[in-house]
Amino acid sequence: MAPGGGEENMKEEAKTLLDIYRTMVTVRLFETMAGEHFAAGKIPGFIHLSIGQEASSVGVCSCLRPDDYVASTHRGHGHMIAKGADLKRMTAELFGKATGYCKGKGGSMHVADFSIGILGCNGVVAGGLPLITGAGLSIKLRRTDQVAVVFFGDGASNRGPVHEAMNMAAIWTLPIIFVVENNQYASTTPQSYSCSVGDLCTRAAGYGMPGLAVDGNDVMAVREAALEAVDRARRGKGPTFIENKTYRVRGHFEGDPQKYREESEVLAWQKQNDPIERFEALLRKKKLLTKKASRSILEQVRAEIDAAVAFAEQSPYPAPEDALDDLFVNP
Amino acid sequence: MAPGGGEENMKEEAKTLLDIYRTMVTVRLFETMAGEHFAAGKIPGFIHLSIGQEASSVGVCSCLRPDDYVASTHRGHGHMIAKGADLKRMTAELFGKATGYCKGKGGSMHVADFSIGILGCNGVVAGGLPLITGAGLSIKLRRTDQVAVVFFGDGASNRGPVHEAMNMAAIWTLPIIFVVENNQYASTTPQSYSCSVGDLCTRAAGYGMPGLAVDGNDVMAVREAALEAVDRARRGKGPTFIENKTYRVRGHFEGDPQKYREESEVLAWQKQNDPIERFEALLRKKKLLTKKASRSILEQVRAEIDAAVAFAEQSPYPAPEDALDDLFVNP
Amino acid sequence: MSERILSASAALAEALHEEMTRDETVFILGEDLTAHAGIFGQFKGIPEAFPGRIIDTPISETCIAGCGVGAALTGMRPIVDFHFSDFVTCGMDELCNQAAKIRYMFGGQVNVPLVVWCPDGAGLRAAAQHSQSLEAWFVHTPGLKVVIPSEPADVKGLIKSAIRDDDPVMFFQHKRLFAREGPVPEDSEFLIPLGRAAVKREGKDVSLLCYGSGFFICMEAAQALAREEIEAEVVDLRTLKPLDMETVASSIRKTNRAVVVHEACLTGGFGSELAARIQEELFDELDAPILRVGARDVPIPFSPGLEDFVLPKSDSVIRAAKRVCYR
Amino acid sequence: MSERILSASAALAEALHEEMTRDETVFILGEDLTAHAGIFGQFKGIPEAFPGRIIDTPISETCIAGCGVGAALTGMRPIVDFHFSDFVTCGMDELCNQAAKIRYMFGGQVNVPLVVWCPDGAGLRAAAQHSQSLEAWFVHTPGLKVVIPSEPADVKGLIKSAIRDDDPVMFFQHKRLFAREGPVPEDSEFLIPLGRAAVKREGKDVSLLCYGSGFFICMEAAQALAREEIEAEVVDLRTLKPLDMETVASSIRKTNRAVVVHEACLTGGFGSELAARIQEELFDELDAPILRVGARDVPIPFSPGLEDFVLPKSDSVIRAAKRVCYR
Ligand SMILES: Cc1ncc(C[n+]2csc(CCOP(=O)(O)OP(=O)(O)O)c2C)c(N)n1
Ligand SMILES: Cc1ncc(C[n+]2csc(CCOP(=O)(O)OP(=O)(O)O)c2C)c(N)n1
Ligand SMILES: [Mg+2]
Ligand SMILES: [Mg+2]
Repeated sequence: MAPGGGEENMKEEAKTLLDIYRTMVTVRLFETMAGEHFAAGKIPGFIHLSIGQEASSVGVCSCLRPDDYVASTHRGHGHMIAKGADLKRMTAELFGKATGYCKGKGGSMHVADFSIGILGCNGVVAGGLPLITGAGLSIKLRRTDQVAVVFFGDGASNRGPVHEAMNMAAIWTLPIIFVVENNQYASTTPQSYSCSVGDLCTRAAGYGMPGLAVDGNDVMAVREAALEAVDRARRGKGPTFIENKTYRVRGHFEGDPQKYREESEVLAWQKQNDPIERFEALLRKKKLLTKKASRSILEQVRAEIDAAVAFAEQSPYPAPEDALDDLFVNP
Repeated sequence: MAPGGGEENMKEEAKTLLDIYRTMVTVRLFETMAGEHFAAGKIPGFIHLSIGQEASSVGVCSCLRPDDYVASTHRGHGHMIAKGADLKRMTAELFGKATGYCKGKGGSMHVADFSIGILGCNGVVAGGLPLITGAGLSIKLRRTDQVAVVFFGDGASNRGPVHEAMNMAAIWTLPIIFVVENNQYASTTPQSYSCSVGDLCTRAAGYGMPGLAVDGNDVMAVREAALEAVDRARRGKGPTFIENKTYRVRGHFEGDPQKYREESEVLAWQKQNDPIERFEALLRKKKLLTKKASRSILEQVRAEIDAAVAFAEQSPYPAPEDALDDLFVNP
Repeated sequence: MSERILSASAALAEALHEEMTRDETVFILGEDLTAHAGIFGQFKGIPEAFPGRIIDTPISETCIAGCGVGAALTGMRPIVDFHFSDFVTCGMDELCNQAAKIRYMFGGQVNVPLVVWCPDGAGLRAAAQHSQSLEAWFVHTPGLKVVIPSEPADVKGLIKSAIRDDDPVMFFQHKRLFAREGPVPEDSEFLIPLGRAAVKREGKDVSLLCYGSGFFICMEAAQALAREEIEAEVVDLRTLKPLDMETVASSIRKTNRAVVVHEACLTGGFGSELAARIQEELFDELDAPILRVGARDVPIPFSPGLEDFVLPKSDSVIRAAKRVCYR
Repeated sequence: MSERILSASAALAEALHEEMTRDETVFILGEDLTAHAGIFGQFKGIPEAFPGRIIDTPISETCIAGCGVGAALTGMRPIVDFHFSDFVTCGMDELCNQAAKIRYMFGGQVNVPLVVWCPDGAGLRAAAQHSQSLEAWFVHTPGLKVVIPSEPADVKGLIKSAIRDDDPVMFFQHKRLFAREGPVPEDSEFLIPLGRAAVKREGKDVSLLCYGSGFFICMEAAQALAREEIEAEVVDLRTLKPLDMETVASSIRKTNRAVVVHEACLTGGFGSELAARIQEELFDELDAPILRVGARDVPIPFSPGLEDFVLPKSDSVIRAAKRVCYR
């Protein structure tokens, strides 16, 4: 994974892995917090949580630079955090506060931080795919070595824009990484029903693009695939398609009655395949993380999230008339 | 191809082949006529001719029943004729006459004959793909054994609706045949530039659908592929993807300056790979067609087309106020 | 005709039940329909009663719309559920270049008996991409009919007519009105013809012309206005295309004043069309300009205070009504 | 400022040449651009002068539009060529749910300096799917600017402003006007600000409010009207959003009568918006109803006699102008 040899390298590698662990925990606790505050009526609208999918968001984004681009989805909190978003401004946005990333105009489905390359979460399923081709083309025209990542779901994978974007990325050898987070469901619809192939990565061949299926709950496997794809993209060798096989542990949205699946199915994934527990076990085995250290990380993260919630709660709502701002640069 | 054995069968087979030949000639002469009358200013608007692609339209449609459906394209005259359209009403429509298929409202890009299952030529590239899924689903819901064919171009193959339609057809095992007429160009754009794969049929695998590349200027090869696909569809076994590799001998539209290709390329195809000449040679070899017989067919077809032109020329234009009819059944 | 109190959702489900029983070519197509009987529970009972005739699709709006059109061309009467009206953006070609034009373009050879059911409207803190009211786009598209019911009985009577209509109908139902209840006729032949508005409150001082969620705002406003001795007539247009100009005109001949109200953003909304037509056809009847009330010209923002600020309220109607009454 | 006679096409190409020279982040994206310098030859000289900055795409309208948006978000100033305005139907989500909303939805974090260039309009016998004028859809979409030039100088001055503007601009240019010639300033800083209408003919009897192809119809009508001693003022709106209501108002204050003219079909067209606004803001100034002239409410038919019948002509403007002058 990391270039071999040397104690320095080992140390750096350890630091990277612990950062990844910490970020996964942050995503988990952030989402848990969001779920609780939604249930408590503090977060308006509806929210989609990525609990159980932390290996995908964090694994991929751990390979990115701050100036790389990410186009996200309706289930985008994890992508945001993994790319380095500020928890306070995110929480404030979910709460609809003036101090939020979007001054309360966006909410959960539309958080974004353009300063760290997030081109927006997106309320339109597959909405990020057309945008990412533009980011990729822009990189090519500006001759930088940035890369552009788009996350989308198994459900999204059936929308037309995916096809157009993959073809475009391939013919122009754009530095794009297509990451489908196959979490088995699109809202109420199982992937096995909605998709004509089991492995979505088989579609990559139709674009002459490398495509691979990854155990999406194994953050190291995700990272390995992403590192290779990022390297390929940076070297101007074009796009890659990565299918992270994972599972949506929560309902589609908070409050989803979930009549479309058995609880036992969910429990099995939660118990046997939790990405954070799996990674923790690996770190334990590698002797990089003690129980105590992990408890301390947990506490630190919890404190950060508490601070974010406090910030959000103490922040003012935007003034109603602010609704008229921000539409045009030059009205 | 045809069920083997017996003189009866042989005779029928011969008749079928001669019908195919005659239809190909009809398409060629119709298109030639259209080109001439367009140049002479008798056909308004713009027209797209299918000269050189007769093996595709006729080969596929020779396998269809009158109650099967066909969704066509902007380059649809051949599909219409191959499915059995009336030359008079077609010509009249191209001329903008009241006796045309669409009473002059449609023109070349929008001829249709719903009584023979043509769901319309279509001015929107790939516009037929979404429609054909509906025809396929309708067949399934009505429990008939019809099949539905959609023709589209190599250029169209890059549009999103293709992806959505192929996935939908596959998951519902709809009786649909996707026929891409890869004529090497989409307007000015070579297929090699616009498509991320050389063989478009490789994309079929991404939908778990049989996909095959066919010499699209060999009408027998096209027919063989189509017969199998039709059989599969009628038996409820689902969709097939056929790529007819062919060549657009004329400009994209009549009057196209064609700066994007060398004339020699066109001439080579015309001389070495004309689908009618190739088929004629085969029929000659099979001793099914004499020179004299082919001349006589040519003359008969020419007479039909002359009659169609005469009909169109003698027909009245629609009254201007007729423009207000036909929008709603119940206005 | 016996009536019960039903929610708008229940009225829809009942109507669909009746029509699917009556005509076996009617079926429903869309995302996530069977598990929870539609994502708003709007098709309650249908999955059980008509298995195989309410069909879950992949997320493929372009093809869902096109699939509806193709099925309509080949002997079926599909109802396409568009999930959220906001995503009509993904099916505009199929709706506006195909469904709307097919009959005309092909010289009347074929009909397109398609209903496109779109849950629309704001107020759920669902932000810019899940809150729009886009009916004006379709009013400006020749070949489509546009229906927007408000009360549960209208939902029932109009969806039934839309299904039986041989032309493509865009049918918008406001998400925030699903739970609203009202009397609904039991009669399975209860049909409200397309193109017929309803005067739902009589009044002599000002005509409030509205539809969908705008109707409830207007009724609220009318009550408040009555307390100030302004008697507002509330005309629920119900279908925007065809438009019942006769009912509009006779109301205005009586009141000589009009306010047009809708939830869609103001500029280029249906209110413009109606105001333009009224002043054109009834210029001499007007004692005041026709005022329009609609949402502010911004995308729908997320935060409750912002969203409430941009949406039209009964207050805005009251203010407009008073202005045209010079009060 | 020295001027030459240029066609609208040449004016466009010149402006693009200047802007692409001035700002290296400007580039053009679309189908079939390089072989023939655009399918109407509208980008003459650009492929040679700026290789790699005018880019042929596959036929993928959804992604072409989205690619423009994505590039605009990441430091470029793309011009997206939509081939035929009719196919905006295939990019509506990217235009209306993304480009239009991104800045607002994200609280002003980012700009979308995108120009969407759409050749539109009828008259070429191109039938229902290649002839539409769809500007009203975008006027009704908060977050988009809408520009429609008529004369070559307007094309130059407005496309340059649109390119330099930091907001997304829908730029419609009528296909039948490409060859029309007119004086065009040579100045590479010749800019016409968005939101500024032009009074192109002065008159005291009636205001003809128009844009795009409607402008030429109105000029023709004005000449004919002059022979009958009706002096029409012709106001070329040039941008529909932002709208120069001031110029409109001062014209109407003078003439007290208005006819709004466009090629788009009448119902729900921009004429409705303008008429509604005028009667709202200038009710007491009006001596007659504002009349609207637009295409008939049908798809554009193919046959020449049919197409001519549905399109607005100077005759229709003359008739309307006389009516509002009570003549
Ligand atoms: C174009 C569009 N269609 C439908 C929806 C409604 N919707 C929101 S999320 C969702 C399911 C998405 O499934 P998937 O892509 O697998 O992502 P996941 O929710 O599993 O992360 C649907 C249908 C939408 N937002 N946009
Ligand atoms: C959605 C859409 N985009 C663009 C066009 C303009 N156009 C018409 S035909 C054509 C080329 C189509 O190429 P292909 O699909 O290969 O078919 P062919 O013309 O070669 O038969 C283009 C770009 C259109 N009609 N519709
Ligand atoms: Mg999913
Ligand atoms: Mg082609």
